[in-house]
Amino acid sequence: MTTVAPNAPAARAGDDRVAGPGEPVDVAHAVPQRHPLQWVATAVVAVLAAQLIHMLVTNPNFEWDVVLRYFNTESVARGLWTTLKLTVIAMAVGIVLGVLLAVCRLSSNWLLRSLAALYIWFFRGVPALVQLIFWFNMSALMPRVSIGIPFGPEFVHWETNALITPLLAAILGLGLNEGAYMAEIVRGGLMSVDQGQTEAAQALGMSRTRTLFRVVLPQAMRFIVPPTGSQVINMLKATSLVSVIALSDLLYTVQSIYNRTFQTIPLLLVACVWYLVITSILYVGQSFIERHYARGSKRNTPTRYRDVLRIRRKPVVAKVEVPS
Amino acid sequence: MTTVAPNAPAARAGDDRVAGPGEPVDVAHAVPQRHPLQWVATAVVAVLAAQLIHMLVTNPNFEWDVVLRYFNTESVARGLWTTLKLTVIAMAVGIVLGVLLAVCRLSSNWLLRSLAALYIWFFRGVPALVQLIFWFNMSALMPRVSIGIPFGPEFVHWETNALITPLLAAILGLGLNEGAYMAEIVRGGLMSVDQGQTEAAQALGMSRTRTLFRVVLPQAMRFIVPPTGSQVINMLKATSLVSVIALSDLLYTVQSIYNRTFQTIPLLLVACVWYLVITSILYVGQSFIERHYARGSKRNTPTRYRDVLRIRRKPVVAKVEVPS
Amino acid sequence: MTTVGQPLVSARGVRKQFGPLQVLKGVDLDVHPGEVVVILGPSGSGKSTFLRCVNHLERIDAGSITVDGELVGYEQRGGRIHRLPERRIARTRRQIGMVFQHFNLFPHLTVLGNVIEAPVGVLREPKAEVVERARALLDKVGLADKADSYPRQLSGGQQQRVAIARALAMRPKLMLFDEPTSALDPELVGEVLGTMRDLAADGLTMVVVTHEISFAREVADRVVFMDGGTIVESGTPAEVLDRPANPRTRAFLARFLPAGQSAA
Amino acid sequence: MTTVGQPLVSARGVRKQFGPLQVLKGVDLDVHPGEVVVILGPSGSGKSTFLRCVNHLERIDAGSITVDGELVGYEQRGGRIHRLPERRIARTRRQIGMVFQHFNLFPHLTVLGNVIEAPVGVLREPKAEVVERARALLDKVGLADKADSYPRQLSGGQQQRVAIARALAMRPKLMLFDEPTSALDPELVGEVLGTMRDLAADGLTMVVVTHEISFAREVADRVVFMDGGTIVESGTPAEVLDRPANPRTRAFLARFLPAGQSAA
Amino acid sequence: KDPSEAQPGGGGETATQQQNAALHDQLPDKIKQAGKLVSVNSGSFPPYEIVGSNRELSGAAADLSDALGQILGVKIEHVTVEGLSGILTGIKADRYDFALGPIGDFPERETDNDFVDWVQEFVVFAVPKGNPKQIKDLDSACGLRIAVQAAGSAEKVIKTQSQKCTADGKPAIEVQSYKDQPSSILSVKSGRADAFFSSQAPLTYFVQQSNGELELAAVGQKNGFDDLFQGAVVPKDSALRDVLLAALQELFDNGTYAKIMAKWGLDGNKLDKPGVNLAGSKG
Ligand SMILES: Nc1ncnc2c1ncn2[C@@H]1O[C@H](COP(=O)(O)OP(=O)(O)OP(=O)(O)O)[C@@H](O)[C@H]1O
Ligand SMILES: Nc1ncnc2c1ncn2[C@@H]1O[C@H](COP(=O)(O)OP(=O)(O)OP(=O)(O)O)[C@@H](O)[C@H]1O
Ligand SMILES: [Mg+2]
Ligand SMILES: [Mg+2]
Repeated sequence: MTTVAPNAPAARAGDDRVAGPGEPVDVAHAVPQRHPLQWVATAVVAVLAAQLIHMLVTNPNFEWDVVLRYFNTESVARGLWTTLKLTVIAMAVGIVLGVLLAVCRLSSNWLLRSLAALYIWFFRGVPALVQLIFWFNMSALMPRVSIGIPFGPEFVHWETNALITPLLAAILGLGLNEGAYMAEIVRGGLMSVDQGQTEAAQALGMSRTRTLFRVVLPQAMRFIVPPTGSQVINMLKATSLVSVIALSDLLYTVQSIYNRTFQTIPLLLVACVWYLVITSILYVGQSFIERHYARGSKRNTPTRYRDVLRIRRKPVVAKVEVPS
Repeated sequence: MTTVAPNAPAARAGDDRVAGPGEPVDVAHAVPQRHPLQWVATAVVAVLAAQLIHMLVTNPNFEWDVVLRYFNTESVARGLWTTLKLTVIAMAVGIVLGVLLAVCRLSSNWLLRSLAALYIWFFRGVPALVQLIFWFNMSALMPRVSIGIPFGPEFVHWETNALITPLLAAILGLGLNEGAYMAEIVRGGLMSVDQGQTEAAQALGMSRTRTLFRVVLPQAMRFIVPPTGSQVINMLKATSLVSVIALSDLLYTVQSIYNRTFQTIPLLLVACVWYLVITSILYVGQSFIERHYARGSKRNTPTRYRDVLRIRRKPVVAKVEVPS
Repeated sequence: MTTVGQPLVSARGVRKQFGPLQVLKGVDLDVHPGEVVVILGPSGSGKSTFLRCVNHLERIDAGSITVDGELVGYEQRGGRIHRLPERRIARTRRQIGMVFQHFNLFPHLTVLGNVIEAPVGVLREPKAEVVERARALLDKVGLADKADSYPRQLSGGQQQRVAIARALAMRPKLMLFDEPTSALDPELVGEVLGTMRDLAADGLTMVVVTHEISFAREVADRVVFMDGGTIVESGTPAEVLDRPANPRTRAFLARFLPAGQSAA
Repeated sequence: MTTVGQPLVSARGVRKQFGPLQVLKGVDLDVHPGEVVVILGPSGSGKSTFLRCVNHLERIDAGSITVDGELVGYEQRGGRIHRLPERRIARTRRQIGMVFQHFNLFPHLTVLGNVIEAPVGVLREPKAEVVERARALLDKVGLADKADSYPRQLSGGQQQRVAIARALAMRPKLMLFDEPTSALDPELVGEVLGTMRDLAADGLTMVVVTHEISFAREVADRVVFMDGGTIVESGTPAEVLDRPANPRTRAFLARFLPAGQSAA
Repeated sequence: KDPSEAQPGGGGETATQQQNAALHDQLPDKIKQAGKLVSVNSGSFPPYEIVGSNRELSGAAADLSDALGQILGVKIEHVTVEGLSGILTGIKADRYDFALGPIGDFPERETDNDFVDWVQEFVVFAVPKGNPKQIKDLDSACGLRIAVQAAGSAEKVIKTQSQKCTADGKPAIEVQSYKDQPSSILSVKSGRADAFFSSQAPLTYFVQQSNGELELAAVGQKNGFDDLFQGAVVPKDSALRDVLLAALQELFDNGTYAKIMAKWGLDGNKLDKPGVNLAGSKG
C-alpha cells in the first residue's frame, strides 16, 4: 500500500558510520533454517496416510463395490434431497428466529427480554427428538387448535393433524430448536459490534430497525458466520432425527437399506461420503461469505484464499502515511 | 467511578442566563411514559401461559402420575449418570483437542495447519453416530492394533476389542468429534484477541506457550465460553447416540422403558424435565464463568446479575479523569 | 458575531445524572445561527455528555434543550410535556450533525457508502443526486480520490474528514464536534482542523469540544469553559483564553501553554 | 554525553522488507549505555519497524543488530550465522523493555498482576520479592494506589505509566518507546513524559520514537531523523531541531511549530 | 423399583436341559474358553424380547436362550444395542457371537449372514378401538393411511398392495414408515395413521398394553405373506450356525420349544422344525 519514494537517497549522518568493535556481520548470509523435526513429522504423517489409504482400499469390509452401487441410487438421492431441504428450511427458520430472539434479549423491554430468555432456556433444554415427537403427535394432546375466548367459546378451529403435516412438524421441531441456538450466536455477534456504531447511526437519524440491519448486523456477520457454519453442519446431521416422524433423510435412507440387506458398513460409507461432499461445498461457500463480510475489516483487502482463513483483527486507529 | 467534587459551585457566565424566547420548560415535569402496548402484551402472554399451564395440568395425555412414578427410579438415575459422565469426559477431551487444533490452525507451520484443517473437515463432516460405530467395531476393520515396521513385521500388538471398551469408544467417538467443533470456536476466540497482546507478551520475553496460556487464552475465554455452553448442552443430548454401542444414557433409558410400556409421552417428559434441570444448572454455572472471565473487561466491574448477561465491549482507549 | 434573535440551540438548566453521579448540574447555553462555540474543560466535566444531550443520545433529567425552536426529545401537547417516540427523535437528529472522537465510520461501507447511507436511506433522497453531492463534499474535505476505499484503509485524519462529510451530507443546521482531533497523531490534527476552519468560514453553526487552544482562539466566536458539570466561564476567545476570570479556568489553561510561558 | 566505548545497541545496515515494500533500507545506529536517543520522522518512515527489529519482533533481512554485544535473533557458530530458536530469542528480549503506543496492558490482570507477570513467570524470581519491587515501581510512576485496579479502569496516561512500570520490572538494560504518548489526550501527555524524564535522569538507556519536539529538546542526548527507511540526519537536539541540515528534516519540523513562528 | 417390571404371566418354569457334550465340543475354541456366548438384541421386541430396566432380558427368546445355554454348556449373555448398524457391525467385529432374534429372514439379508430360523410370523393390523375404518384384510386398506416400521417386510407388502389398489381403480394407500414401534403406535393413537401393519406377536402384546385403546384387525389372514420366517443371525458359514441348529432341533424334539412358545402366547407362530436360511431356500 505504502510506497516509499524510490528517489529517497540514503543520506546517512556520519557519526553512525563509525565502525563497531566487532567484524561486520550480515544476517542476510545466515544459514537457511533447517527443520529436521518438520521433515520427520511429514514423513511419519505420510506413512500413516499411506497405511490408512492402503487399509481403506484393500480391506474387504468396506465393500467399495457396494458403496459404488448405492452411491447414487434414486432412494439415496431422495434421502439426500430431504436432508438438504430440511437443513435449508430449518436453518432459515432458525436464523430468522435467532436474530429476533437475540434482538429481544438485548432489548430494553423487560417483557421481551424475559420471554426471549425463557424461550432459549426451554428450547435449548429439550432434545430436538422430543420436540419433533411432540409437534408431530400434538393431536394426541390437543386434537384441535382453536381461536376463541380463553376458557370460553371457540370461534375457529382446525384439526391439528390436518394443520401439522410431517414436513411442518419437522420444520417446527428442528427450526424452533435451532432458533434458540442461533439466538445465542447472534447475540454474541451483536455484542461484538462497537457501541459507537449504533450511536453514529442514531446521530444520523436512522431508526432502530435500520441501524440493526444496515449497520450492526452486517458487521456482526463476521462473528456470526463461522459458528453458523458449524450449526449448518450439525443440522445436516440432525435431520436424521426426522425418521421418528416418518420422513426419511440421507442417513435414515441408508439405514433402511441396510436394514433390508444387512450391508451396514458400505451403506454407512455411502452416507459419510455424501456428508463429506456437502460439508466441503459448505466450507467453500462459508469462506466466500466470510470474505464478503470481511470487506473493509482489514487495511489490505485479502486476496489469497489462505488469508481469508486467517483474518486477524487490527486496532481500529489506522496507521498513517505522509508522502515524504 | 468518577466523582465530581460536590463543592463545585455553579459559577455561570452572565450572557447565557438571558432568558430564551419561550416560557421556561422543564422536562423533569414530563408526563411519565405509558406503555399501553406492553401491558396488552403482558396480558396476552399471561393468558397464554395460563392456558398452557392449564393444559399441562389437566390434559390426561401427559399422565403426570406416570412421570412422577418414573422420575427418580434407579434406571433413570443410571441413565442420567451415564449422560453426565459422558458429557463431562467427552467435553473435556473436546476442549483440550479444540485448543490444540485451534493453535495448530493458526500456527505458522504448514504441516500442522493442514493437518488441523483436515481433521476439522473430516470430523465435522462424518456423523458422530458413524464415528461411534466405527470406533466401537474397529476390529471388523482391524482385528488387532500393532506397532511395527510399516508394511513389515509387528513388534507389539493388541486385540482391538480388548483395547476399545464401550466407554472408550464413546469417549473417542464423541470427544474427537467435539474437538473439531471446539477447534473452530477456540480459533474464533483466539483471533478476537488483539495482536498487540501477543506482541506485548513477546516483548516481555514470554515463551509462546506461556503467551498462549497466560495472555491470549484468558482473554479469548470471554468469547469461547458462551458457545461452549451451547456445545455442552448439545453434548448432553448427543450422548443418546451411545445407545448404538450398548451404553444407555438418559434418553435411551426412557426410550427403552416406553419400548416396553408404550407410555411414550410421559416418559419423554421425564427425560425433558431432567434435561431442563441440568441445563438450568449449567446456565447458572456458565454465567459465573463468564463473569470470571469478564473481569477487567469493563470500566465498571459488573455487580448485578443482569449486567453479567449483557456485557458490551468498550473501546480500548479509556476515558480519563482529571481531578477538578 | 454574537447574534441577537432566536438562538438555534437553547439549553436551559440541563441536568443529567448517571446513577448516583450528577454529571450535568444545570447547564445554560445559547448558540445562535452561524456561531462557532468552543467548549473547553477538564476531563469528566461533562462536555461530551452535554453534546450528546443536544442530539438526545442521552435523555436529560431536568431542564430543556431546544434546537431551532423545537424541544429535543419531548413535545408540549395539551399543556403537558410528553416524551417523543424514537421515530420522532430520529427526525430531530437529522438536523444535527455529530462528529465523534473515534470517527465511528461504518467499516463495512466504502467512503462513498458511508456518506450516502443516511441521505438515501433515511431522507429517501434520489441516489444519483446524493452521490453527486457526496462527491462534492468529499472533494471539499480533500478526499475525492478516496471515495471507493474502505475506512480502515485511510489514515485517522482522513477518516475523521470522511466523518465530517458524512454528517454534512445530511445538510444539518447544526454540527456538534466531540474532540474530533484527540484520537489523531499530532501530524494529522492539522488536516481536520483545516476542514473545520473552512466550515466555520462558510457560516455553519458549530459546537466544538476540543483541546486545541489555538483553534479556539482563531475560529471560535465564543469559548465556554465547563467544569464539574456547569459552565464556569463564557465569552470571546480573547476574554476566556487570555484573561480568564475564574481560577479554575486559569489552572486548566496553564497546562496547555509551553513551559515557561505565562498565561498572558 | 556521546560516550566512547562499546555501544549497548549497534545496528549495521539493517534492511527489512514487507512483501514488495522495502521499509528499512540500511539503518546504522549506535546507542551507548546511558544515552537517550529520540527518533523523529514522518509516518511510514520505518521508525516503529526499526524499534521492533531491535527486540526481534520483526526479523531483519540483512545487516545486523547487537544488543550488549550479542547478536539479536541470530548466533555466530562455527564461522556461520544461524537463526536462534524462539526460546533463545525470548531470553534476549528479557533485557529489552518495550512500551507500545497503545499500551497493550493485559486487561484481565490487575495493575500489579501486569507488572509482576513476567518477572515471576519468566524470570522465575520469588513472588514476594517481585511484588515488593513492583510496588516500588508503581510508586515511582505515581500509581501506588492503583495496584489493584484493572487497566480499563485507568486513564490512558495511567495505563501508559503502568506499561512503563511493567517493562521496568524486568530490569531491562534498554528501553524502547514507540510513540508512548500519541494515543493520549493532550491533557495526559505530560504525565507520561514526566515519568520518562525521570527515567532518563536515572541514567537508563532509552530509544524513543515520539512527536514531542519539546521532550526531545529537553531530554534527548541525540536526535535521529528517519525518512524513507534510512537515517537522514543525526546529532544533538540543538543541531537537528534548530539547525536541520537536510531540507526534509526542515519541512517535517515546520509542521510542529506554532503557526507564524519560524524554525530558528 | 421400576414400575414396569411386572411381566405378562404365563405357564410354569421350563425344565432344565441336559448338556450335550458333542455339541459343546463343536463350539469354536474361543467360545469354549470364554464359557459364554454373547447374543445381541436391539431392545424390546415383545413378547420375544423384553428388556427390563436393568437391561436383563425376558421373553420367549430369553427363555429359549437359557435352554440353549444349558444344552451347549455355556452361559448366554445378552447385550442390547440400538439399531441394526450396532448389531451387524458388532457381529462382524466379533464383539457379539450372534443375535438370537428373532430377526426377519429375507433372501437379500442372507448374502452376508446366515439365519437359523425358529419361528414363523404373521402380519396384522392394529387399529383404534372399534375399528372405525373397518379393516378386514389387505384389500380393505386401500385409500387409508397405514403406519409400518421402515424397511421391514410389512412395508414392502403394503407398498405392493398400494399398487394393486391403484391398479384396481381404488385409491392408493398412504404409507407412513416409522423408525420404531412406539412411534408407529403413537401415530395411530394421535390419529395420524388409521392402522399399524406389523407382526402379530408383538402387536398382540402392544394391544394388551394399550388400556383398550387399540385392537387387532385382519387376524388369521395371509396378508400378503406366504411364509415369513424369523430366527437367529450368525456370521456367514460360521461353525456356530450348525451347533445352534442342532441345539434348537434338540429343544424342538424334547418339547421345550413348544412349552416356551405356549408360555408367551405364541402357539400360532411355531415352526415344525428349525432351519437355515429358510427364506432363501423357499424364495
Ligand atoms: N453512560 C455513562 N454511564 C455512567 N457514567 C457516565 C456515562 N457517560 C459518562 N459518564 C461519566 O460522566 C462524567 C462526565 O463524562 P463526559 O464524557 O461528559 O466528560 P467529558 O467532559 O467529555 O470528558 P472527556 O474530556 O474525558 O471526554 C464522567 O465521570 C464519566 O465517567
Ligand atoms: N507487518 C507489516 N506488513 C506490511 N507492511 C507493514 C507492516 N508493518 C509496517 N508496514 C509498513 O511499513 C511502513 C513503515 O511502517 P512503520 O510502522 O515502521 O512506520 P512509522 O515510521 O512507525 O510510522 P508511524 O509514525 O505511522 O507509526 C509503512 O508503510 C507500513 O504500512
Ligand atoms: Mg468527552
Ligand atoms: Mg510507528
